Amino acid sequence: MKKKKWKLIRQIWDLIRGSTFIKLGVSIIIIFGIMAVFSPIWVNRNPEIYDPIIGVDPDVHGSEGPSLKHPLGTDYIGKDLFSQLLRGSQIAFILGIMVSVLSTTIGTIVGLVAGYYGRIVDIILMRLADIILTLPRLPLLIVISGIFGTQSNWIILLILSFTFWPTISRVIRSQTLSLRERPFIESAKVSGVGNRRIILRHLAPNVLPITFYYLTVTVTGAILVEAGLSFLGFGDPSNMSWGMMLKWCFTTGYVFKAPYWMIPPGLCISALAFSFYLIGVGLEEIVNPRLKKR
Amino acid sequence: MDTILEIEELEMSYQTIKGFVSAVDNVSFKIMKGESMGLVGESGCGKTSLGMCIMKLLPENARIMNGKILFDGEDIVPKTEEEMRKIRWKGVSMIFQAAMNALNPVYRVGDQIIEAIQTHDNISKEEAREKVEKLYELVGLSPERMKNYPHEYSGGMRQRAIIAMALACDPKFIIADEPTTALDVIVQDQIIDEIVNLQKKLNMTMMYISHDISVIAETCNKIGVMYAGNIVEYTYTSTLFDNPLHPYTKALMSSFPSIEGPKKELKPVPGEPPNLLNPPEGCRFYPRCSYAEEICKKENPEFVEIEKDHFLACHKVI
Amino acid sequence: MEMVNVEHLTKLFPLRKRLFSREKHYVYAVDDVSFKIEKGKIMGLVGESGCGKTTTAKLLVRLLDPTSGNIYIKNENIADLRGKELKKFRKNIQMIFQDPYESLNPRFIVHDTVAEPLIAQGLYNTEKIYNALEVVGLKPPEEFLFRYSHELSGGQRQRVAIARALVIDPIFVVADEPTSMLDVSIRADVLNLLLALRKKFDLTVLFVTHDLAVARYMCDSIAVMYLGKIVERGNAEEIIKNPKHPYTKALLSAVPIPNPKAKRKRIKIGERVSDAVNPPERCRFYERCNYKKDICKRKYPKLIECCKDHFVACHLYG
Amino acid sequence: MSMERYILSRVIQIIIIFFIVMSIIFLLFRVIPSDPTSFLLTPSMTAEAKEAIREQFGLNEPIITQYYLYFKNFFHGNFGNSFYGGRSVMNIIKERMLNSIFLVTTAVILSYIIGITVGKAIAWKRGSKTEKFFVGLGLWFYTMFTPWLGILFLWIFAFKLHLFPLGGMITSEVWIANPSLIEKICDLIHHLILPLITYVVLWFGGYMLLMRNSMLETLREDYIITARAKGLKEKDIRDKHAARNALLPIVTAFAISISFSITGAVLIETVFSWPGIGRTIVEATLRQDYPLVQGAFAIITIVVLIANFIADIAYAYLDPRISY
Repeated sequence: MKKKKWKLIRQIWDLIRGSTFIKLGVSIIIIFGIMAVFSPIWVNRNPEIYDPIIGVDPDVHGSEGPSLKHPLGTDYIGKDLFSQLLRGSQIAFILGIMVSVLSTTIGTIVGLVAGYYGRIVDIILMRLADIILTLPRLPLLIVISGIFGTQSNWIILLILSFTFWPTISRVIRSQTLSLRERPFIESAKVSGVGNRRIILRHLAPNVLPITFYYLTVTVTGAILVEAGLSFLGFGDPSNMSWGMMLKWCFTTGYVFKAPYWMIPPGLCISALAFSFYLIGVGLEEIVNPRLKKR
Repeated sequence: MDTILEIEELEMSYQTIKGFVSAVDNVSFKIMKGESMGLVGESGCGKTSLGMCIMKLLPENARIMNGKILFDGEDIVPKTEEEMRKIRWKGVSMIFQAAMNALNPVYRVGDQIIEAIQTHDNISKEEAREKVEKLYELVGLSPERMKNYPHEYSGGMRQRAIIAMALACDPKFIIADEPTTALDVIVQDQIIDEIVNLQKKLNMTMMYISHDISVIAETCNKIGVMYAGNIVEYTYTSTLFDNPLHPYTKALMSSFPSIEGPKKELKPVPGEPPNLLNPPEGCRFYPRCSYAEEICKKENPEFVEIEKDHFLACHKVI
Repeated sequence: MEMVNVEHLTKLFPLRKRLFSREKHYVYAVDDVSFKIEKGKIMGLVGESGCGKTTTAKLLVRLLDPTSGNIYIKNENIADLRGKELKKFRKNIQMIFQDPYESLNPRFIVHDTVAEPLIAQGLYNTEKIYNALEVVGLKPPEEFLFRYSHELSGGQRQRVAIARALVIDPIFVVADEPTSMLDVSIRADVLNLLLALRKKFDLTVLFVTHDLAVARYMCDSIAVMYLGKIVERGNAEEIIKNPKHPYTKALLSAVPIPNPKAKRKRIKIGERVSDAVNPPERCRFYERCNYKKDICKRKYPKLIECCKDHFVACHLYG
Repeated sequence: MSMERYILSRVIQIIIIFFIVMSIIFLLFRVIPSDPTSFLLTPSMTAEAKEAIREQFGLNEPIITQYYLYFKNFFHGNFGNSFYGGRSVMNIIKERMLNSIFLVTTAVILSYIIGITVGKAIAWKRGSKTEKFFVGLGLWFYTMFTPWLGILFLWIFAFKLHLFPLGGMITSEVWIANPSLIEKICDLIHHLILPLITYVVLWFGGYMLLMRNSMLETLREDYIITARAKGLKEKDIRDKHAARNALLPIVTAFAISISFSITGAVLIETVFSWPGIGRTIVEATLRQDYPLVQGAFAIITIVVLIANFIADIAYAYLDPRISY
């Protein structure tokens, strides 16, 4: 059995090596990972100046360009932009991955259950998914965060996951529907295998590649939507995400005067979203044999 | 009699991640005008690849490595795609498997046949339509059906339409690739009957590809037996059934149950067909052959005419 | 001793309800079917696609719930078993599926596949797995235990599927076209294996197939199905040599014969038009029959014994 | 089932979804806020005005009556008045919606056409350098942060190069001067170009990749082999046989993309100060102008539902196989 485990790790390694998309995606993610880890080190040298929320450099008045002390310059009240950028990578990672894990898990379970049991369970779950899918996502998020009044990253996380699971569950369900008709499932039933075991041992492993695909693609969606919300002013004010950096740059009138402030957050959002999507596309090319060369 | 198709030492390979798969290897044979040749073999033996070589409709990763395909005296291997385009359907056409989704689901069946005619013959749409109507009657379909979509046809009707399409440009040579495989017994029989009758009526030259030797026995006057990319025996149907010489041909015949005659025990061929990624040295059949000798292991037997019009590739018999 | 006794088995599938329509439409997939199989015998269930033979097979292993009727296996009626009782009974009946590429979970190794029925019944035992693999000719078992199904050849996969079916010592096995996806040379091997296993374990088998020649080779008795009904049933040799029902005759006449000299007489009948949706009271074969009489339109003929152990449902007899 | 029946059944489904969504909106606004009346009443109103509103929306009545009045008011197009400026919500929405539809429709159609054309072409050239380049480019733009690209374009083309205005939909000085129709149109287009380009650049990639994938799947179909065997010209095989079939899933994707387009519209309208419905909903929410938020959200949802419906019908029309 130990041999089997090594085989799996080898397979994953071959997968990464074999696809340019995945290689590039993983490299970018590693860079941002380093940024996220480096964040507390940079801040803790002198939190009074470098803390992205409460730190202010008393020597600086208004936004200033890059210097040795502030590699990316400062914002309009003298906060260090580099610390904000580092903290932003933490938020993007945590939020993106948590939303992705939560919504993919819900989506996969709902899809499996709806597809396998069918009938009334299927109808209820899928109609619910349909309704959520029909709702325009960003306006819905805006309205909800507006009504809740106080925004926190936890609420944003929940709302994002709530709008992301239906897409996944619909795909998993249709996959389950076709798997359910496959003879190996019938074969298991004839042998007296119970429903739970069929779902866990037969269906789940066979939809896993799709789940993995959505796991990465959803991170992209979550990062972009969170950034959008923050940019519009519905982010968690107790923290500094990339979207919020861009928002402050845009609303304080520095947007055209301070490219050192405007360019990095947008670039980071786009690059991190891009990298996760690249992995998804790489996976899709491998998983979906119909996209391969004939 | 004129030769329509002559294949000389044809070799075709697919490039895969794991290496070259030689799907067709050292194949040579001739088909005369008016003849119908049956190509029989198991799945993966290269019979469909051979058919696709003749139309030069090969996937990107396939390459003709060697040999000649003389169609009407001209070698088509070096021809460009544009030159081939003119030979296709006008020179060689194909009867596909109906279940293969060979008809485009979003166009009316009649229009798909008219499209083929208009590509090659410079005639008006009306004339083409009249021609298709005649073809429909010829294959036993009501011309009114032309305006239906493929999904509105039954399996048998779809196959008839595909036959009509293959005849649309009066081709010199028709390849039928497992045309009845997906059909039910009774419909299959009717289609076979239709093909045999058309072949006689129009004096078609045809190559009929099938895995079922009994279907070939009823439709073709010559049979080529294919195994692992090689044609191992090629002769007249009656000769082959009276006097099969290659051990594989013999084995193939005795592994089919029949509804005729007394109930006989089947004698299966031991083992499984070889993996064409690394086929066995020497004769490709030797690991499963009960007559195998030392030489079979080392040398691939040549494909020679051992009596008039009877070709064979086997060390033991020669 | 009767091992299997099926009485008036019926399965209706409701058609998707139309909006604003109160009428209910049903497909009569299996309609009042009765037969018996003696212990240790093989019965063939023959018919074209869509005739209800696979539905019957699935009903017998309770993959589907019958609409009405009884299924006695060893004198126990399993038609209404539910939950735990059904699960317990499942170790007595097993099924071999058509396509070995599909009936094995691609993510399971051979060990997991074969062990699954044992685990489900709480009888896990390594020795049994080794034995089952050996019995189907996968020797030595250690060499196969840790392979995934894509690492096996077609014949090996079907052997694994058979091993899985036999590992819990069932008394009744339903084989649904177990060789139709296999190549000719391997098919004979698997057929012979099934015959040998039947002898060894004294198995009772329902053998579903569309191929009359295979049915003749394998079975002691044959039942012919058409649109949900058994139209003829009797000793295998008798059905093949002396068919009574016009449909059986047509079916037999459509089987190609691997002998170019044997000119068979085709019986021409039309292509199937009606499905078994709300079938009328008349004979299902009426539209296609060459011998139809007035009474055939009014009444479905009963299955009667026309000669010893030979039953036919046709107004021409009796 | 006939086409009419299919349409009818879809209409019924959409009406049901509509009522469910409207009820959700109702619940969101009346149940979650601590003071349910807050969403219609502002402290600055006169006592009489407050009383009139209480009467109209039944704020003193039980929740069921409020629910009934909510729908009644909705079908009369009465969403109440905006807290800011006191204009009728319906009028604001009408005006802003038109502006949004003008921008989004042009943008979606353009990116659709470009995306499909390029996707078709690169799928045909599978494995070439061109294909790889476009796939990379499409992916990069597809995952780009919308406001950022908008800001970059504004910075370069408007701020630095002075080619386009810095935002808005019209130059008010020009319009006050009572210009000719052509001048008006030119001014409008001048304002439209930058948000339009931003939109198209961001969204053609998605359609392109979809079309490419769909084409690659279609190219494996057997009827493509038939078409080649028939000796058809490459262009005919690509356009008539492959692209026609590959388009089918794209039509379905269109319905889903409507929701995404609105997301894009909200962000782009904010960056370019385009007076559309997206920007309206953002500003109204920030100001807690509840009547306007509720009305705008309801209208957006209805538009999405209608777009879904149209996509469904288009699909049924394009695919003869569909059994309704």
